[in-house]
Amino acid sequence: MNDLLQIRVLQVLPLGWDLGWALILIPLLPLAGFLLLGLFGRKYLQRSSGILATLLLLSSTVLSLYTAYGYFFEFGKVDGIYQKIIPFQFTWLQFSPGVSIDMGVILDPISVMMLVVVSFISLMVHLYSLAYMKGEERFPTYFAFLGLFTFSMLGLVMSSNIFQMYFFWELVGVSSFLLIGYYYDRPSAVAACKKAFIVTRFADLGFLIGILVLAFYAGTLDFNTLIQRLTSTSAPEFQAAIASSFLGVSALTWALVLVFIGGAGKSAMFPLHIWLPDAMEGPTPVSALIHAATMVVAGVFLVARLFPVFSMSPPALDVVAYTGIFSALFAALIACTQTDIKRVLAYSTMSQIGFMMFALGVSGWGGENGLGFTASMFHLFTHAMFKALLFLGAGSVIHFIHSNEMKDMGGLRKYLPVTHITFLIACLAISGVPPFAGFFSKEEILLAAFNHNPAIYWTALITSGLTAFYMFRLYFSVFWNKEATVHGEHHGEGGFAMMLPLVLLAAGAAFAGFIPFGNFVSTDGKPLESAFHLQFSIAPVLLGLAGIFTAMWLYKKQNDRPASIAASLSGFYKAAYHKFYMDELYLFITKKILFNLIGRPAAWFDKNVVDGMVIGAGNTTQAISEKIKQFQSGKVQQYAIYFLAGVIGLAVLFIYIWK
Amino acid sequence: MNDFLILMKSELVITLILFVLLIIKVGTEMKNDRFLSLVQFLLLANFIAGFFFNEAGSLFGGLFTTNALMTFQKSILSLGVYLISLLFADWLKKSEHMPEFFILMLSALLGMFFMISSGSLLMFFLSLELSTIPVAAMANFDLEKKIASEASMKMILSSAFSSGILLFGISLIYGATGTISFTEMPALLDGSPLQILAFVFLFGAFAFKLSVVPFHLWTADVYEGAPIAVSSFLSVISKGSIAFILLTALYKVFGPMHNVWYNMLMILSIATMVIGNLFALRQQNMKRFLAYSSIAQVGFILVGLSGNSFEGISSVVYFVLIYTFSNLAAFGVAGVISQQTGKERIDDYKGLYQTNPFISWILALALFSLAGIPPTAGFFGKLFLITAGAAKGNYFFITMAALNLIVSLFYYLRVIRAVFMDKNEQPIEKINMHPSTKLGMIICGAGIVFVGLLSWIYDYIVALTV
Amino acid sequence: MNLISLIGLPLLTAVAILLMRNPQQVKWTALIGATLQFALAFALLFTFRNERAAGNEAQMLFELQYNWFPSLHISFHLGVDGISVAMILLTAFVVIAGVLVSWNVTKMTKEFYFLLILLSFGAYGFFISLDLFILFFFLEIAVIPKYLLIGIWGSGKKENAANKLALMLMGGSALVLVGLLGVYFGSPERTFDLISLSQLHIPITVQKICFPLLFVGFGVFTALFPFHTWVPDGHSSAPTAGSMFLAGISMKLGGYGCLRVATYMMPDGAKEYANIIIVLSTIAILYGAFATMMQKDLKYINAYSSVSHCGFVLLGIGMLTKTAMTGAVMQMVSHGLMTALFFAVIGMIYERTHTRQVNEMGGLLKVMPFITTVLFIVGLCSLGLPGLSGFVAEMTILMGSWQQPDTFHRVATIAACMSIVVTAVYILRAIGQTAMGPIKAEFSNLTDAAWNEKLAAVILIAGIIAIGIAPFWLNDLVSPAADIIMHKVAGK
Amino acid sequence: MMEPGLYHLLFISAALFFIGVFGFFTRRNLITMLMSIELVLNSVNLNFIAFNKYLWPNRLDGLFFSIFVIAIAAAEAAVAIAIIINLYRSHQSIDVENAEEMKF
Repeated sequence: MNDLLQIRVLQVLPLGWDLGWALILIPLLPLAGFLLLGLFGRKYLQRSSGILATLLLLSSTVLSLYTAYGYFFEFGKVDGIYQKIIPFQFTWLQFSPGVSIDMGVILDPISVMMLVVVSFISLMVHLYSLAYMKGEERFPTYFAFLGLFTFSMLGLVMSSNIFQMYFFWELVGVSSFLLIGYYYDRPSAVAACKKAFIVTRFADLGFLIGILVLAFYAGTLDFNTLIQRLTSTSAPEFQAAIASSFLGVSALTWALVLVFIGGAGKSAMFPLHIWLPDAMEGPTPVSALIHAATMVVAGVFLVARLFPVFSMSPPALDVVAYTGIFSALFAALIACTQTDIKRVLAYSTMSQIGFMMFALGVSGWGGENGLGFTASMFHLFTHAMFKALLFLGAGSVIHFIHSNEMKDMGGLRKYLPVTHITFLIACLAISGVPPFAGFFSKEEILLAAFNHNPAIYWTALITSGLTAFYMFRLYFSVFWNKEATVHGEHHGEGGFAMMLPLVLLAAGAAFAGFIPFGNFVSTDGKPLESAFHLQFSIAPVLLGLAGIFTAMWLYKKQNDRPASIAASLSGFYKAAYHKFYMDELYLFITKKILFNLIGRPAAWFDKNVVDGMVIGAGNTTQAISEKIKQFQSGKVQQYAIYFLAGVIGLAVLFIYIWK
Repeated sequence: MNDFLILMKSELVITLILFVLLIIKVGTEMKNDRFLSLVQFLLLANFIAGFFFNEAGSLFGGLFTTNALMTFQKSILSLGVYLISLLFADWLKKSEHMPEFFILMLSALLGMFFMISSGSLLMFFLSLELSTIPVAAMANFDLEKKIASEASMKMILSSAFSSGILLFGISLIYGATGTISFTEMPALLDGSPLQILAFVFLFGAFAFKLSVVPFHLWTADVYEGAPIAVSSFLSVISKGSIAFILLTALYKVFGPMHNVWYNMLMILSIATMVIGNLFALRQQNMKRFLAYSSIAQVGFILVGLSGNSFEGISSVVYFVLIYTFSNLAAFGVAGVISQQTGKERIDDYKGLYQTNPFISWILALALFSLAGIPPTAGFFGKLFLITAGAAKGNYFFITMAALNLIVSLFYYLRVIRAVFMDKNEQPIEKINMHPSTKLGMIICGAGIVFVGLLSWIYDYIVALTV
Repeated sequence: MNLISLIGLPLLTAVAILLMRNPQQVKWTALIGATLQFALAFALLFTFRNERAAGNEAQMLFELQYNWFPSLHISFHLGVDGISVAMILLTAFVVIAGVLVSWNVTKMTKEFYFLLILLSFGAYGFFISLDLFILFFFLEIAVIPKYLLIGIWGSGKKENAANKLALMLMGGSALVLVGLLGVYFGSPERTFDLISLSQLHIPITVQKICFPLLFVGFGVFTALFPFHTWVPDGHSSAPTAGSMFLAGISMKLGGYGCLRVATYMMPDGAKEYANIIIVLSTIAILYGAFATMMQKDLKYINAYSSVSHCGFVLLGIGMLTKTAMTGAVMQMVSHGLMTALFFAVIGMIYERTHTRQVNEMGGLLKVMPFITTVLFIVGLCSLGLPGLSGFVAEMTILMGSWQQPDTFHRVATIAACMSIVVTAVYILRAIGQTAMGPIKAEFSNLTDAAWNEKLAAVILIAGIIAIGIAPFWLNDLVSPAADIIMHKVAGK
Repeated sequence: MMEPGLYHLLFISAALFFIGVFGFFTRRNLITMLMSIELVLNSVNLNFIAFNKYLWPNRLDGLFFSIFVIAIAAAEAAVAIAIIINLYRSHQSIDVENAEEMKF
């Protein structure tokens, strides 16, 4: 039925870079893996499934690197500006003239950058999982789900149409749901995956309504057109979106805030972050891939994608900024108190994403103002590296010790040398110690904040100090602290398959910072010279080091200082330890309000009132028929009386009353 | 002389059969089942003969008139009688007075024929009595049963009373108009109070025969007490004949007063449907149940009658045809069962399907048809009646009718449920029927299925009416 | 393509079934019949598409008209447009799946399959008839088989459920009847023909009376609040195939009627009452969803969620925009497939665990991976996962609803959106408690799906995914027809 | 002595009618009820005759009608008596109140 599906080629790529098929293959290869393993994995591919999936992903990684090279260095730049290129598109679902879901591919700096990140990290995780998940009964299923996730994530970053993005957005959510619930027979895992899905779903509600509003005003769902129409102050669409307001806030702001809610849900911004820590129930590599490197930054990516429109509405940007910075601090505080190593990492992820968010929030449009944008994307890039690395490292620790609890760990540096080194590198990177990757990106963010909003800047500064502290708290208490208590035989670091990703990522974490990121990614596509002001960098670095040394002082050797400190600020500590009681709050809302105050009454009403009416009607009829049976008395004379009464009644009625 | 033979053909045939039966009865010692098959043959012949040599015309100075429609109505009735002779074969074979039964039934039928084609109130009155009195005797056919005699007593007394009322009405009309002939009367009707009074009295008698609420009370008792064959005769044949003559009376004779009788019909039909349904809801005895259901059916007939258009006529005739098949099938099943097992309560029917699938399907068809469920003919019958009645755009009336459809469905489903769904330790055992009974049921079933789907039957009736 | 074949085939199958000797023959006859229906439906789809591609712009294709009761202006008038084709496809899918899943019905097999096929006969007839009388005829034909299916082969309080269902549906059709007669006598020209009626202008006074009658009448079939109460009981006590037909086909009769008869014939009435419809359907959507959260019985869960989903259908109709209307039809198809599949799965689970209480199950994923995977898929479809049909339909409806710019419609739309979250909640609860978690000892040696169950599931999933990943074909099929209706509503 | 007019006769017949009806309603003995019916019928006859004589003297419809009424009344009475006799056989009484078995 080719008359249905017309693929429109919008921009023909220059000769030699006709990437059409490559571009389609990048997401489709993982999908193929998913279908293959999902359908036949359990029966035929029990052993080989992992290799197969990894090879598929390897090829799509190669393709995306190829694409990235082509875009950044060959054809992407037209007279000094990186273009938004849409090689092709086809109408997937036509709603009304102009408004349609088009499935297409968009190439611009951020999407290409994300392509690289996603495929690369995913490849690493695949490799790692080969060893980590060995011997699992549902080994093929696991890789199938990974494939599904990678497909959706790649599709998400390449989306050329906001509804297409929503499409993959949901798919990402589901694959995350499936992977968190991978150990489906653990009640905790089941609860976690349900929680993750429902919370993000709730946020997506905002995204959806936001899309509806945007589509209504812009009259299109296509990103480019939408951005054009809503950014040129002269365009009638823009006028309409500004003019019409609800509760004194312009429709445009409403739409953007709603969309941002969606992003906040995925990116675990306060107060929608509660699913992220629980999501650690999933296999550790999954946490590395989904809940550290890629999916959780989808929210950041969404805001970045719509950034031109955001920049037209300062209120919306403020919302982004303040949510971001608050989440960053909030998470950092909690992270200092957690004892489950994965949860610490989870909260640090939340905190780092907070950095990216408020970086976007403080950014402006074009030139130097756009620093925040660049910084945010840069941090996204570096963070992907070192956070994935941290998780994988944590993975091999857990793999080794069979526990998530810090108190079971300590002094592992002898047993896990590679892990130890790479983990250290990652910690340095995230703490923003030069010359590691995190340093550069964080500096830019802080700089942008400094230029824009001092309050945010100072908070960010403190937070980065905290970051250093809790990361090294983790590092020391895992690798130093008390002597390791390793019982029985142990299988070192899980061999090559597990170490190679660590090393590669460590390299990334170490050197990614030297990439002149501004040259590639900026608000307006023009190269942005990210200058270094040494004196500016002093404060954060010092703070970071301070954090590190405090951690060392507290946790390098086993001692009772931490306990005493915790005791000294008991109330606050307790609150932070209990994640400021957010879960309890949610529990209250759902259980008490949603179920007891709405669901139960609804069910009761249906059972007793609505149904009751129907039953009642039946019973009334029966009752009446019981009542009037005297009418038929069996006495022939009464029959005759009724007869005559009827006749006379009719006669009277029609002679006198009803003429 | 010649046209006398042609025009009164149907009546003459019946008379002939009557005499044959009398002679056989008196002169010979014929075995019951030979006699039965003879009668069945004669009735079939009579039914077939009804379709030939039909001419329109009138005799005896308009006392007797006939036309194509009337002959068709008559053949519906003779079809019904034929079916009765088939369906109740078992019961008839057992009773030693079978010839009398047929003689009485046929004389009643003769009366109905005359009534249908009566051209004056005198003729109408005479034939009405002729069609009533023998039935009263028939009702008492099981001489030894107490309730039978009670039933026939109730019937004869109340019908005597009703004919008293009727005659009083006739006399008033005669006084008001000075004529008793249907042809002269319409011109003289002006809806004066006296005429309305007279009409109401007259209509009371019709309503009594048709068992319209509140003139219906004898019905249930008589149906219950009388032998099922007689009940079915009452419920189908005599009701049908009255419906037919009512068409003539209302549309032709009292046409000028139609705004009076339209409202009257509306009130009465709503009352009839409601009361009939409400009483049917809580009946346990199958015969009584069918009695009330047939009362409710009459309510629908009145809906059609109220249309006062050729659709009214054709839909009523059509419905009576369908009703003959459906109701006779239901009565036939009830008859067979009570004949063979003596069980008449609905609860006894539980699990019937397990032992007697054929009977159960016939019963189901009949009840669905009575309830007006497609694709059975009853659906079309009911729908056309309502369509005819809706012509006046009286939404209240139509909605009432439609809602009563649901209530009626409720109790018909009660029987279906008992037959098909309910468990029963000792269900009615396997019944082996007289072949002619089976034939009768098959005819009824075929009628129920095809009379509706084959639209030419309705078109034929329409062609007769206009 | 002769549309008679579409109703002739089921009829022949039914008769053939009656002639069969033993259950085995009966089953195979039914299966063959259903397969032929399936093939026929696709043949119809392709011929229809070719006709359109060939530029045949007639509103109805393959029309035929025979005289039937001409004196009452009734004619046996058949014809299909995109909407009908979509519904016919849906019916074919559900029928074949229903026949397959009820493969091991042992009690009165012959009657069972006879009634199933009779039901499909009624459904096909309803979807292709262009004459109000025969439309009504087929509508009522489809009721009694359901009554018997539930009453005889059902479970639980089946008699009461069957009674309630039959009476409420009959009540609905009684209202429809009154409405039809009102139109018949109220329209300038006495005819039951839908097309000619839609060209005539029915007086506004008549529309004001008849539209609510017709809409509510049909609405009862498609669980219009507050006339939905037959849905939970009926579905939950019906046999598996019965529930599939009930929710998959018969609830769609109502939606189709609301669209084709009520709205198309009486656009002014539709405009008059649109807001009431929207309010009721929005209530149904949310209230159904919330009521579902409280259910423990899988069948009740799906029944109430059907109330919620069918609310979307009515919402799409009430919004009176082309997009929303297209979405409504899509939702009918999608929900039909989805809910049929859901009931099929529930049936499979019930056959093995002998319970439908979610809190009595757990960890079934371990022992019956296929069935639980299907459960996952259908659940995700129900909560509107992209790539499955539910997403497409609901998004289309919401996009269409948002085109109505005033606050009232906005509020309704947002409320409808919210149901998506609630749906996620109850679906995940159900799946989590049945499929996931530690497995109970007594379930640890249950078997996975048999061939017939697998086949049925695969067929339905194929339908769901076909819509989910390539909605454009359905859209191209439906939206022109919806456009015609909307033109009528817009009065152009 | 004056000759009675139409209204006298009508009055008498009406009286007869209601007496008959009253008897039919109140009497318990079936035979008596039958007799009350006869009263009703006779009132009708009186009506016919009177109308015929005073209003439409030139046609004999009324006269004939009353004759037929008498005949029919006889027939009806015959059958009724037979039925009553049979009832007496089964119930050992002809009191209407003893024959109220079927009701509701």
